[in-house]
Amino acid sequence: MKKQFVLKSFIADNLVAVIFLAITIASIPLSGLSPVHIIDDLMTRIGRNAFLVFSLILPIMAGMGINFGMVLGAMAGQIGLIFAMDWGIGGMQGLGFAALLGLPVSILLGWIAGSILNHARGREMVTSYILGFFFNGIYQFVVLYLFGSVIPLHNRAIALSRGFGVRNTLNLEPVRQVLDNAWLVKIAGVRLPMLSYAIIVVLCVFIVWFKKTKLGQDMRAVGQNQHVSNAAGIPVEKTRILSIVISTVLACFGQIIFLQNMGNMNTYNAHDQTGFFAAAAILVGGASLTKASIPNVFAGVLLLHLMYIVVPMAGQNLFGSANIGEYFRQFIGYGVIALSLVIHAWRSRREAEKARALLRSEGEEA
Amino acid sequence: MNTTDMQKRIKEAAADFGWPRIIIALFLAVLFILAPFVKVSIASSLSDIINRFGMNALLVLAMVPMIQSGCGLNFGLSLGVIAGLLGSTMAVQFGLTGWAGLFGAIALSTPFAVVLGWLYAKLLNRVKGEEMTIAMYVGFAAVMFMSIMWLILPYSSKNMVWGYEGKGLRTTITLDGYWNRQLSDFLAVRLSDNFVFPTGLILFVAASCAVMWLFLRSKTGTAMTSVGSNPDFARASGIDINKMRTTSVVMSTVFGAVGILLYQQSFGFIQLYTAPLYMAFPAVAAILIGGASINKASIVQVVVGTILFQGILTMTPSVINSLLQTDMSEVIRIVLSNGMILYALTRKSKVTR
Amino acid sequence: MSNDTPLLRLEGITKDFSGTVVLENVTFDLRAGEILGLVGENGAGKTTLMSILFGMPVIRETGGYGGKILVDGREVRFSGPFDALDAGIGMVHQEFSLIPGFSATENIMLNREIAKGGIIADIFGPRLSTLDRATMHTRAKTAISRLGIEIDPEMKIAEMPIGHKQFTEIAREIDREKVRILVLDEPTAVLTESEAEILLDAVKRLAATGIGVIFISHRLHEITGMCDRVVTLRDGKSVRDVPVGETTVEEIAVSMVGRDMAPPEKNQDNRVFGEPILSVKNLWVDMPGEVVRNVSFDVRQGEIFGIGGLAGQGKLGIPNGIMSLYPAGGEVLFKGKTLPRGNPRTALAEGIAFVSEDRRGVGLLLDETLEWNIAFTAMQSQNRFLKSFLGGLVRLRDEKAMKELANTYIDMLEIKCTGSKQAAKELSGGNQQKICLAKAFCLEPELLFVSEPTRGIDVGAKAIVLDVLRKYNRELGVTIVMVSSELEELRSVCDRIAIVSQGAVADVLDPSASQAEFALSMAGLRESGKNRIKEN
Amino acid sequence: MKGEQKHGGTKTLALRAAIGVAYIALLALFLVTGRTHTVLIDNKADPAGAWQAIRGMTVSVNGGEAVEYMKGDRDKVSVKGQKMRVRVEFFDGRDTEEYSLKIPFIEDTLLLSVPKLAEGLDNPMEPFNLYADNKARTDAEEGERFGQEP
Repeated sequence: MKKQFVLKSFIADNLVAVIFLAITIASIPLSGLSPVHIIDDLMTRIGRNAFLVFSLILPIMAGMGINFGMVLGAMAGQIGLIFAMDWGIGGMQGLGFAALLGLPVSILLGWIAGSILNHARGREMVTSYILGFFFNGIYQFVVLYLFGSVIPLHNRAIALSRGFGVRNTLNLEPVRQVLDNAWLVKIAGVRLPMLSYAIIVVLCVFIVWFKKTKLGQDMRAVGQNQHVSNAAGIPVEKTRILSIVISTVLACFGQIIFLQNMGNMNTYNAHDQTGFFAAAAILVGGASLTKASIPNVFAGVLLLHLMYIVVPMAGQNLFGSANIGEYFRQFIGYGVIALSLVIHAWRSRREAEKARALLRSEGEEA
Repeated sequence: MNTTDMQKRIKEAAADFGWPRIIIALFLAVLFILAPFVKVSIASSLSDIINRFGMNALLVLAMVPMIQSGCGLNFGLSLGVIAGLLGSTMAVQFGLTGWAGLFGAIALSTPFAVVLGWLYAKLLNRVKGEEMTIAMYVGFAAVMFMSIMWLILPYSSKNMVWGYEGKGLRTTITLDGYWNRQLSDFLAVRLSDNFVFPTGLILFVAASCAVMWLFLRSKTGTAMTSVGSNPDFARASGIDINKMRTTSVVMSTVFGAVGILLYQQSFGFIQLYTAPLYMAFPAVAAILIGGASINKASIVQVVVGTILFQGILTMTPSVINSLLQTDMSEVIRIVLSNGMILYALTRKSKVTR
Repeated sequence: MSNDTPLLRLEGITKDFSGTVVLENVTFDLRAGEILGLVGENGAGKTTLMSILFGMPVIRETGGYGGKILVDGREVRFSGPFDALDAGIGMVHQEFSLIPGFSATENIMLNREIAKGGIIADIFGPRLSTLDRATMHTRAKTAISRLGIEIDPEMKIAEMPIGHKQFTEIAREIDREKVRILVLDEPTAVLTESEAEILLDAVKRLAATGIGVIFISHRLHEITGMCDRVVTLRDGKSVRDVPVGETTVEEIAVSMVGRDMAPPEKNQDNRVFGEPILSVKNLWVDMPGEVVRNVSFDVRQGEIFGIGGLAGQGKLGIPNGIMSLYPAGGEVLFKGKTLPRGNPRTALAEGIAFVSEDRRGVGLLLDETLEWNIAFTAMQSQNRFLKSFLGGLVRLRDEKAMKELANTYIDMLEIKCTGSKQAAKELSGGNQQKICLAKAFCLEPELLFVSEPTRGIDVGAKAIVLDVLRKYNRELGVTIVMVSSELEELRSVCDRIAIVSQGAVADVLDPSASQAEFALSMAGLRESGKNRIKEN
Repeated sequence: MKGEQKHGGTKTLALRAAIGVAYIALLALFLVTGRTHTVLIDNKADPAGAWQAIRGMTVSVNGGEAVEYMKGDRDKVSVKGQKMRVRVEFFDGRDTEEYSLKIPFIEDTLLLSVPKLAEGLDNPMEPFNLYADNKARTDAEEGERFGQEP
């Protein structure tokens, strides 16, 4: 039967995206920003941020909901960057060095996070959120106390004056905008960082290829029904851990790309917002806790960034105070996540009831 | 009673008391032993701990109803805190001072707390499973929404509003001249030069604990506990599960509102905007340190947990800093509180199925 | 398999779960290409036997099994389900083990996907080899065609009719290269008549290709229609093993139930009963696994009314529906007035109590003390055991009264425990059941529903529980409706017994009726006068 | 990333080893080629009079843009890699000189005195300890609040 396009069910399905779009479009004229400026800003932000949001796809596919623990990957990336800056490695080599150093750290952190989440079945998301905080404490301990004392720190420029611990803000001058300027195309005033886009395309190819592999298939199976997968002999625990490991590694690379574009790194807070932002983006893009696809990521990043550019300015012009816009932006971000979680939970309950009713009606006429 | 029986008894008590709590208690004891060696006065530390206990006890107590009724850890406590902030800002706006100020604030915030709690409960009842994550983000969204409201709502009292614009509230509003330390200084006893016992505050906390203890023994309280440990059992005995969950959420939000008022009066300021964002986590950590699980919590655990948690928070900066000449207290606080929550989340739920 | 060694031989299989013997000297053969029907009441040991055959870990964990399993004449000992699969034994359970979001092909090839190797697979291990979907598609098509039915291999399971789901699962089992023995556990339970027929033809076609099939079902007409031989299991013993040609449906039914003991002595005090206290008309209840379609019966005041029948036929749904623990419809009159439905509280208030069949899940608060467990329902629905202060504004638990209540019942029902403060989880099965009974008794109900009161408790405790029920009815004149799968107990306690089959009352029999009558109505075949269940 | 492999064949082990070696090699390559040093191009006279500043010149490093230096000027250049080609064009008519120098891997910042280079004195380029003299500036920056409510 052809799926005829019912407007009402389309709206009901991606209620979140529709509300979001309405608010954003309404505030574009209010913001008083020229379209070129908006598009230009949007393009750089997509180049900078999309990679991070992709790291959420695999855990959703493996049935672990939104992996707020991707913050661990961001921390691994930052540790890689600290070492790169310690040796003052510039250009692409700097990014490569940071990524390669961040890789083993993020694999280890991903493995630890995965096994902990396996112990908290049914409440993975809140556990991954708390995991993010917990490792934030450990990250601060390592970076503020071990660097320079236990871990040799060569370059005095990034150390605190007391000799150990890394500075609050780290200047990433040697690697600043390296990816963006490597292959920059300018069309009608809009800068397009083609190399960043190329990397994102490579990531999409990886995800499409991964879904076709046996491990990808196992992950989809585990995501839908752990019991049946287990009975079929799929190593459920290991598969879930691998999905978290890959997500953490992607978050590590994503954070490096993000910070390279920003040009400097707020050593102790840069990773805080990554989990929140990526979750809001993928949910706005129409993903749910059990189904997420590449279009969801692109739509989400586009919409959320459009909002992040336009709404604060709109708030400024409308209410005359910038921080209303700022708070409004945060409110929308958190509101979107809360709303999508509620809709998802409500819909899965309704489906369960519908299935039972179906069973009953079938039982009725049999 | 032969020795094996004794060992079994001790092991059982230890397991029941929970290994992490023993480790934390020992850690606190070590800090107290070290204090004199690093010239940290025990008296002022004790006075600090008692004060902080009084400030936070009610926020931790607010966790009990929802845990008992099976709604899990109340990461949406910020809703209660918002109700409290609304009540206290209105009390200051009406210029209520002294006792009238404090109790006026409580009276003003309770209706907000009940309404917010009721809406929050409606949402949670519709969404069984992943309640904690949803509670957290609903709380965050509400705090952000209120941050906008603080700028728009028509407050006019001069010492609350931004000076130059005359509209929108300041981030912190002083309570001097209103009901600052109203409870803490009431019948305060000066035990030694730097140890003042805030009798009023502790009495209020004791009274609230008594109210909660009585409620848990009441008919509805018993019903609520049964919903937490076995919802099917409760339903079979004719209990309206959703009604019980709603009562527990409303109670938790009201206790959260009164809790923040207690916190403010001893802290001396009303903190607005993003201050309540992370209010829930220390309270959750405290009750878990007290030995509560995801669906079982008692008043004793609230008291023990708050004392241990606040004890660590007060002692680490002073003792550890002078010991290692570095401020490790921030790291210890984060690792300790979140470690406890992780420990509780990853333990099999204690209720036997 | 030309020579006479059977494809599969079970020899003297015995199994006990911590003392209670569940299987005793079960012996039968299965030849290649033969369809063997396995019948028996629930609790006769069928599921345990199949778990032993399939090497399920639970068997090893509870002390392994006695006797031998021989495949092609050689003894085999399976350490896990995958050894059984390698030995060529496939099993299809009643509840589907399928991934809803996957297509038929993906389900059939679950964890046996065909994948192309590659440089990456060599480095990072085989799990990164890409799937060869084309070959998987053809493999699935052949497996499905062997069943002789048309299913689109790319259709998602969630969108499939129930019948197709069953075929997909069977296709998965027969797709395994070495499958030679296929066990079907009540495959037609959820199918419509037409779907069942297609399934049975498909199974026959499979057997013809040389696969040995063990077919477990409660629908005796299916057994006679399709199997070559029938083995009956009763109380863990293989009591009968006979080719289908030499037996009839009635004989099979009797063999399932018949413990040909003398009918219970006619209870002398010919009891006189009052007006019907409860009358149920066209009740339907939507309880998972126990669908009640159209049940009507009356219970007279002071009577002990039994409800029997095989598992899954809906008998347990009746009390749960009346107490509105599950969505239900139809008319229920209690003492002449229609009983409003929607919340268990209304039934409790009217004076109806219910002892649930799920003792640990619904019946008890395992972590709380005995006092709590016993007094709880009375406290909540009748406001007893409460001390009220400030004119009823605050009502606190009256711990002392609860302690007294608990102790009276502990003595009355001789509950073995260390005192009323002990947690319910520490008691034995029998004593836990007594606590549930005490909880219902202290409500002083006029009508008491009791579901499976003797399930999972030792024989000694069974007799005591039944005695308590009988005494409670005789001394206080409380009407009891007892639902149980233990036919003997129903016959020894109840005044009348209704047999429920396929969600409707097949017949209401006197306890002294013959075994065959019971067996046939249980199998839903008996031409009883009143409400003949139409062959749906 | 290592899925369990049924066959622990030598082929896989060999490939795994190769991957490991490649990982280390790549790291080393990035380290060496990417290493960036800050070089201070200096045109000051020696206070002890050993050499005089050059009246005027343009200096281009590694083919980069030629920057004008007058007497007493000093400017910062960041140089990637351990080798450095310096082209100096003198205003006072001397012919252009081309020098190539090696930068020690360890040093972050170095001071190149062009006058010493031009006059062929030994070790014209020495490590420059940025932090010895102006400790004050680093303290100020570190004063910011760090660490935060989680």
